[in-house]
Amino acid sequence: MNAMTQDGYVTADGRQIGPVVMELKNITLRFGGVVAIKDISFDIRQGEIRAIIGPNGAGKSSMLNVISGFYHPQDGQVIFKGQPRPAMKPYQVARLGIARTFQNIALFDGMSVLDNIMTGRLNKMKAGFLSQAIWWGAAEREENENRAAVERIIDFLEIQNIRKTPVGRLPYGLKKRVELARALAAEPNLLLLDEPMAGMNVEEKEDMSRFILSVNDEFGTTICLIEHDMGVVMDLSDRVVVMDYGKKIGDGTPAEVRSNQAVIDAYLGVAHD
Amino acid sequence: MGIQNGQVPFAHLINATFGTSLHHFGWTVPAVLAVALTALIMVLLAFLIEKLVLQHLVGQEPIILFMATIGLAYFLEGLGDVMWGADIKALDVGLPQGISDGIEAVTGQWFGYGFFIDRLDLWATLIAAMLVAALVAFAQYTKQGRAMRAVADDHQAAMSVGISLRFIWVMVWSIAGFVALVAGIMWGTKSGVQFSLSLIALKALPVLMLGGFTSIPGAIVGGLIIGVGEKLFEFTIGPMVGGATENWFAYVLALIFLVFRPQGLFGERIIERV
Amino acid sequence: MDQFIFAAEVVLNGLMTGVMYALVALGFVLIFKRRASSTMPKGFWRCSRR
Amino acid sequence: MKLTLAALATTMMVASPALADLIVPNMSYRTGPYAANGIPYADGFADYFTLLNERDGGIGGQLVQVPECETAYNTEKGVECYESLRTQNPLVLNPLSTGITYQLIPRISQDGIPLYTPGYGRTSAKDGSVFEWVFNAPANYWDGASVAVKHILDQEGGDLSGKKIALVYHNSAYGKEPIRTLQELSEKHGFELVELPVDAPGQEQKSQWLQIRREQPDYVIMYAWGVMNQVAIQEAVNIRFPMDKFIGIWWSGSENDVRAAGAGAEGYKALTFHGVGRDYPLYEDLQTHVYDKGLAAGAGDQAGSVLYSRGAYAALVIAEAIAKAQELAGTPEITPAQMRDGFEALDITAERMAELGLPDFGAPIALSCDNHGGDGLARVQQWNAAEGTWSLITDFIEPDAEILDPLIKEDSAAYAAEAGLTARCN
Repeated sequence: MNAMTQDGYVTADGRQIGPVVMELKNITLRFGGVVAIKDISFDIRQGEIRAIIGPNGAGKSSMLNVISGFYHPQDGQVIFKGQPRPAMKPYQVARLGIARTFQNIALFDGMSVLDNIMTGRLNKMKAGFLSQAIWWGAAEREENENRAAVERIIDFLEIQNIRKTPVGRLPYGLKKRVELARALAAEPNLLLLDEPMAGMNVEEKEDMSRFILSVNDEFGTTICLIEHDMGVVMDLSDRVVVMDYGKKIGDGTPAEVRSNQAVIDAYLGVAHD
Repeated sequence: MGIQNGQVPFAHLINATFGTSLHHFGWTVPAVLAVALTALIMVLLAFLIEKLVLQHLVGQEPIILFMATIGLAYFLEGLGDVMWGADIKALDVGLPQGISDGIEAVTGQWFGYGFFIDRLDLWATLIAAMLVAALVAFAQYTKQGRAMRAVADDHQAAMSVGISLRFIWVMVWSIAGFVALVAGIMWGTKSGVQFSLSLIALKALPVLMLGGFTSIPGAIVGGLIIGVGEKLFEFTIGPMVGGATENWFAYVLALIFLVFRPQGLFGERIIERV
Repeated sequence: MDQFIFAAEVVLNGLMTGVMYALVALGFVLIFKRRASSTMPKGFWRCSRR
Repeated sequence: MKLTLAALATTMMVASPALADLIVPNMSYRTGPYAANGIPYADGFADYFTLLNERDGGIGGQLVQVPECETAYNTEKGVECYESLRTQNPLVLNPLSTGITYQLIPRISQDGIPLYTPGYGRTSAKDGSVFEWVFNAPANYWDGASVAVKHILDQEGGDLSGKKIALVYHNSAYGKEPIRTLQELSEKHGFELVELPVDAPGQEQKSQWLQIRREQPDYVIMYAWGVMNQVAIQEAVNIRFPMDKFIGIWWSGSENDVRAAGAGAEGYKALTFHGVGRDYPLYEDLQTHVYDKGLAAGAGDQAGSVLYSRGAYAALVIAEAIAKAQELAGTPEITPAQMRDGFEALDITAERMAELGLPDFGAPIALSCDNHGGDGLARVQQWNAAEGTWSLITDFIEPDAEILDPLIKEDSAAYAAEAGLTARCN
């Protein structure tokens, strides 16, 4: 990594990374007596691909849930675009432009792929209830615009052929892709991916990696992802946070992390597969 | 997950009683205005129920929510009693009642026996059709409808795309309340507005068992099957077994269905997700 | 023949009674329909409201 | 509001310490699906005793306490009520439900507490030689069926041969009561009886009314209760059944039952065993001593209604029985057993009714050891939809004892055999 400044840095492959978008300060999260996250701080910068890794039960998903508002930490601050973020409901966080996917896929099984992705744009639709009710004017134009945007995402993720299929019938790998599509439909500032490649075969993993990279590349979307698979993470991400037992044990470029002794001891040596 | 299981909506039917009774709250207002006012109150009530009761019970055992709803129903019934008294009120929102002369005359000519069709039933059918069409259109083509379907499908995912669960809950309760209001007006026109209206729930249960608890087409088809089935059974077999078979038949039919399709005709397959 | 005509009348009336039942059931369905997945992250509710 | 007042009144009465007071519980239902009927009855019942307490200082100088117990017209709850009321030493119970009555008959017989079930309950309890503790004067369900048929006979000039009468009934112990009587009567008079049961609660009766429309009976007799009444009357209007040929038992003859059908209910008939309206001197006293003092049990809007009158009438008969019991026992502080003796010696004449401020309100009641049901007289009232009032259109009609007496003997003998009782009163 080149020199890190207030305004950002330039990555190894030469992309310019911007200022801090999301900063997590001394986050502590407890469930009853169990400490899931212990005093963790790190930041996410504009345009970068940031990974959180760690063994099972390290608190990665909890961290993502804190960022997306599903959990509220007992201590610490979430600072978004320079402003401390008050405790928010997940839907309020989503409306700030933070979209996410889930480790075990949360799609609307009863709806078609197209409808699923359309839900990602619900917050982009402003037309009032009445004009929608009579399907008229602004509402219709809006519907068409949003539909066009969704079609672009469908093309982008190469899922044209399953547009009308009910999501419940899709294979696992495609479901993951539809979930990504729905998150993208919201045109997020920050995209949170919870183990986007879990349970995929090599080919599917490659596809997904390609999509993540091109999302970042084409839309400039900031991405924070959790991954179990070390190899994938090291190739994809610009910076990596390593967690173990709810604590942060490493933070830096993949190269830095790879050579960090604590990380090797706690994670690489033990859980690498 | 919490709220919905417990919502066996006793309160919902009381809404119906509650709603239609408003018509008689001291003031006299035109029927249309009364209905509109009642719908408004229903939204308010939905909001209050969510805010004051359900919100505090989030994540509780279903049985607790169930008890809460029963308590709520009693409370509303008591409130209704205090505000409007328990006497039976005639409800006249301008729906016609009684035999349809046209149908009687026409069928009389065709078959030599004039059919009896209640005009109220004809109107009810028309209004119900419009209501269902409106509901379907709402669910399919509006932003709120989409959000509603999304919530029904997966809460977590719904929240992640920026849908406020509370808004949807209030909306669903309001819509359910409105449907209950329409049903209440129909039944109320038939028997007068009274607390016995809540007994119709006894009839809704087999319909729901038959059609599936979560399916709108199921409710409609289930209702029709039970309606036709019980009448035909009473007409054909009834005289042989002493009659009054309707409730018995409805439940037996529903139970038979349950054996073969536990989720009901249109219900979603029951999968316990762990 | 008479029986058949009476039965037809009974069926018609049954259909319309069914509509009245369906109306009542419909309200219930709307409420029940929201019973969806319960795959909340563990401890979600406890933590999400303070 | 009403509820609070009633509850308040109850607690006030219960709180007064005089243990020797006469306890006459009011087993009422002011809540639930049948509240619309339970409230006026309970109000009338309570108001009458309040009047006696306020105007006369009770009965024989003893105040009457009327603790109220809510049964919600639910049999289990009624039995629970009984269990809790029993400890308060009640003189007599009036559960206002045939279902509860059937549950209580063995219990009160065991505990020796009189049961008064005017116009409902077990018909054969009229036979005092078997049912020592149960009284059902002035009229019972079989009397009702017989009186209805007699009225029809009058209408038809005394000949019913070839006529068709339909019985629309609540498919319960209550609704089935008149069937046997009507069958006997149909044999005697040569009319055809069509039995049409309606499943409880009776919100849906299309099958039954379609059948009535097909079969075109000359008359319809109805034994219904609660919402079944309103729906039946509405359906009768819908199929344009002539309302003056539609006769309900007294439980199908309150204002509640006809109002919902509006103008269409004009001419509907129902039986009754008491007068209706506020046109009786008694109401002047009620006005001065109860309503004006703010002591009315309910909101005061029920006075004069059919069920209010019936509640008050039940209270009146009980009060007269208490007075008689006091007279016989020679003390105002009577026991339940003495109360039974009071009932059995009850003799309310037409003059006595006039004295009580209710001239021509009810038929004379004279009971004895083996007659616990009186003469069973009832009259017919007809609804005037425009004025919203009932008017009495016949005098008191006597039931057909020739048919009824053997039926009652038969039924009570069966009960006696089953319960291992030997007849008393000999």
